[in-house]
Amino acid sequence: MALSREQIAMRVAQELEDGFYVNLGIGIPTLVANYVPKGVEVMMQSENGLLGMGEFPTEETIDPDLINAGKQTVTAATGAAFFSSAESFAMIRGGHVDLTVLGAFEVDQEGNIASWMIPGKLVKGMGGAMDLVAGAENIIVTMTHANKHGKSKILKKCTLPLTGAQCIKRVITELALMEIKDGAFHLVERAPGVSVEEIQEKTEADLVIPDNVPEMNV
Amino acid sequence: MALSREQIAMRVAQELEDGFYVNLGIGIPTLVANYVPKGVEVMMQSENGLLGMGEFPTEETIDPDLINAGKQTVTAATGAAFFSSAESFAMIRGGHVDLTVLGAFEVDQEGNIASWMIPGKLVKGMGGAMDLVAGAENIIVTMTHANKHGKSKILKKCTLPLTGAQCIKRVITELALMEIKDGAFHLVERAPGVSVEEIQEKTEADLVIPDNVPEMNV
Amino acid sequence: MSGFNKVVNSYEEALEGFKDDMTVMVGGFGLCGIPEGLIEQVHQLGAKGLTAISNNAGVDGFGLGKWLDKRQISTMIGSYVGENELFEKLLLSGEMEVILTPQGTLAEKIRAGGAGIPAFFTATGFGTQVAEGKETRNIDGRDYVLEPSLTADFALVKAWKADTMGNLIFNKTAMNFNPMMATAGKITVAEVEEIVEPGELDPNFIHTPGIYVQRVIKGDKFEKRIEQRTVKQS
Amino acid sequence: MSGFNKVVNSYEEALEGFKDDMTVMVGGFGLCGIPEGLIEQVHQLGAKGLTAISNNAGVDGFGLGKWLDKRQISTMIGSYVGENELFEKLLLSGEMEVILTPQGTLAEKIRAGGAGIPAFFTATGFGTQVAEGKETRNIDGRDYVLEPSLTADFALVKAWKADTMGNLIFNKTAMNFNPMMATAGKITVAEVEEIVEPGELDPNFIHTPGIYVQRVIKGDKFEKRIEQRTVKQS
Repeated sequence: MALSREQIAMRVAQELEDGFYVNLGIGIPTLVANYVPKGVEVMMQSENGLLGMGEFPTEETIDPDLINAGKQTVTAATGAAFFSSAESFAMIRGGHVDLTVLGAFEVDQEGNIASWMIPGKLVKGMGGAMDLVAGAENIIVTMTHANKHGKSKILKKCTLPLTGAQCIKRVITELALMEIKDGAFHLVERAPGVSVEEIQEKTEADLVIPDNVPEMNV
Repeated sequence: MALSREQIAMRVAQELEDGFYVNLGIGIPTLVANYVPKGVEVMMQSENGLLGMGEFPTEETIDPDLINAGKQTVTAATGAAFFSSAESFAMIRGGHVDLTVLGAFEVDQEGNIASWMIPGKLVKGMGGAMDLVAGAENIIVTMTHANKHGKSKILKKCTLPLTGAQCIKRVITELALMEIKDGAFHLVERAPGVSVEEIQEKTEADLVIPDNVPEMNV
Repeated sequence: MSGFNKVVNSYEEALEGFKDDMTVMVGGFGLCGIPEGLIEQVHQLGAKGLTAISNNAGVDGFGLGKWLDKRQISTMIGSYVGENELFEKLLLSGEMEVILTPQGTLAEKIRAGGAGIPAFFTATGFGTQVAEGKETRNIDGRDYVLEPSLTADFALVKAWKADTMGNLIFNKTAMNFNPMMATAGKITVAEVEEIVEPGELDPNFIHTPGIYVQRVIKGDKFEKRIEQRTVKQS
Repeated sequence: MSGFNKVVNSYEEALEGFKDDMTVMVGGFGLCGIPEGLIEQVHQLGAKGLTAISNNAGVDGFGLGKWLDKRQISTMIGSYVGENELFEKLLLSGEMEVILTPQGTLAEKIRAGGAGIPAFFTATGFGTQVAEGKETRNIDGRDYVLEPSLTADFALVKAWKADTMGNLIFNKTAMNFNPMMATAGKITVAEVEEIVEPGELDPNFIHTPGIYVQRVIKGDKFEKRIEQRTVKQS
């Protein structure tokens, strides 16, 4: 069965390692924070100027001067640091963040990602997304495999304006975990009970399927 | 009579305005701090990371973690700030320092300055001098008019490796205050009792001499 | 009065010389750390044709949203439109020129402007619309875009505390774009919550040295509106 | 043990993996704010063929002067030779390659390296030896030099206090090059005077966030030699 949003987050969380500095985008990526494995400590970076994002505040501790990149009120974890936007993106652009998780509208087999604009329809601006995809070595994209009309978002070539070129290597959808290399998606894991055929059918891109595609452990 | 080092510093100090942020180089420029006019407050920037350099410490307050760019132990003035070398030179390069005073081996009528190296003889390194001359709008060079053999250091063209190209506009020597414009030195003031002829004689560069050359008030 | 006393006592004085067609930077991330009173004053002045540089453009009717209401901005340089309907409308209609700039590139362009760096290379935006019309270059096997720096006639920033000499400290994530913008304005005006005497701020922990700041004003009130009020379930 | 505990208990551990021919940044301005124990440890290790990036090279027999004694440096990138006779001798004889770099350009090259900026333009050095062999460009009527960034295998920095997670604060002008270098080392080692628990440093006033720091060691002694002992006549 296709993964829920929470299950996608759980699968991503398995990639967290003790001591990782992590930037989580808005949406499903944010949920990853709820599934940090036991014995693993991570520090969350928020690109508006916070390393060490804590949980949400209480009504008593809420502070308008302390928000995350999604503009939600948050707290600072023990050992946190505040800094300017220039310093924050020096961290990101300089490759100091160990793992970045973000959403996308489309990803293609060259590693291109489109996530910030639908011409004529939706203009939110790219915010920090272009810097995040350009700066991180280790990026996981979480997204739905196809849109609500069943049209694949795992493509040979992105149709929307790009957020970054040739920068994405791993994608987790409700159906599969895939790696991008040598100009194709490679199926690595499938959601429990989801067949390789279903994944193949919903994937417009070239998909390399190994003999054995294990089920995810979520 | 030719100005003493202290008198050169006194003349430079007359250029200080209330509220100026000032960077003073090593040597005569350092002495300028002793002659800040009454009613004028200035803040001294030291490029190793201090805005608001105070006087020398006492034996009791000496602190090895608090030095100036000349590596002398100093104190911090009220309202001072410490910062990194990158921030310090952001101030300098970004043109935020109101006045820079520094020494030179040679200056020429194109506004070039040589102050950091005598090939085969003296290699101290340029330190912050190249940044200072490139960053400041308002620079005063203090130097002797000629070397001890009487050879002019106010030149048509610098002979030593440059510290900066076409950046110097004002020079004060023991004999004269000169401005550089339109490819020539312009005599503005002479030291008390020093004749225009003596200045002319010790100047290799093209020197424009107005009808009236007032004596400095030092 | 000392040449280092930067304190002004009215918003009029704080924005003296502010004119139509100027370029103005405004600090803040969303509504966090914005100079509310200075924004209101520009709104009151009614200056038009502004080039505004700010990560966001407020929300409808608050923050820079007020300038949008009066169509005071002709060109907006920012990274995120967000939930500002009027902004999106002005953008899509072409009524306002919008130069969408990646957030980190925007921050670095402003820092560069203040630091006398006219241009720098960054990988951000290579292969995207952002790189169109810009020089690109492969350096050691990676592709980069050349980005010119930004400066402004006025930089309007919000700080937590200032001393009278213009040394500033910021509070938590209300820092964001404010320190860089402070360095990049010909005239930088800091609206602050508290003004203290020189020497009261620890010189080891000044975020913005006073050399960058021309005017300081104590804000008369800060609404500090929260965009996403999220609290823990207890 | 938490993955964020960066504290090591010996200089051997602090410099594990340090090898011949590596590039190493060393913080400090003159002898102020140098990581004395780490410098000594590299001296003990005897690593050779190093490319050292540091504003100065210590004085004869102290600081990086120790590495010069053992001819451990093959290339020195710095801004000031100063009163170091051996340095000047090795430079003039050509025994050691020396890349003299303007101090502000050096600081910015290191910051750029840490911030993922591969190159930037600066007016500093245009028309001088520093610009030889480098791209130059006129931008808006001024001439600039393109300067590539610097990174290092190891960055050895000196801080005042650290928490166990590697958040650092510096003391007064002992800060100098240390914060930028901390960002530009593949492995950054901070030698500090005091190590505190996470939460003891105010998050609003961290100079170097722990993300940049891989190892922290409490220095066993700091001589803090003074180069120009100047005191006020009373």
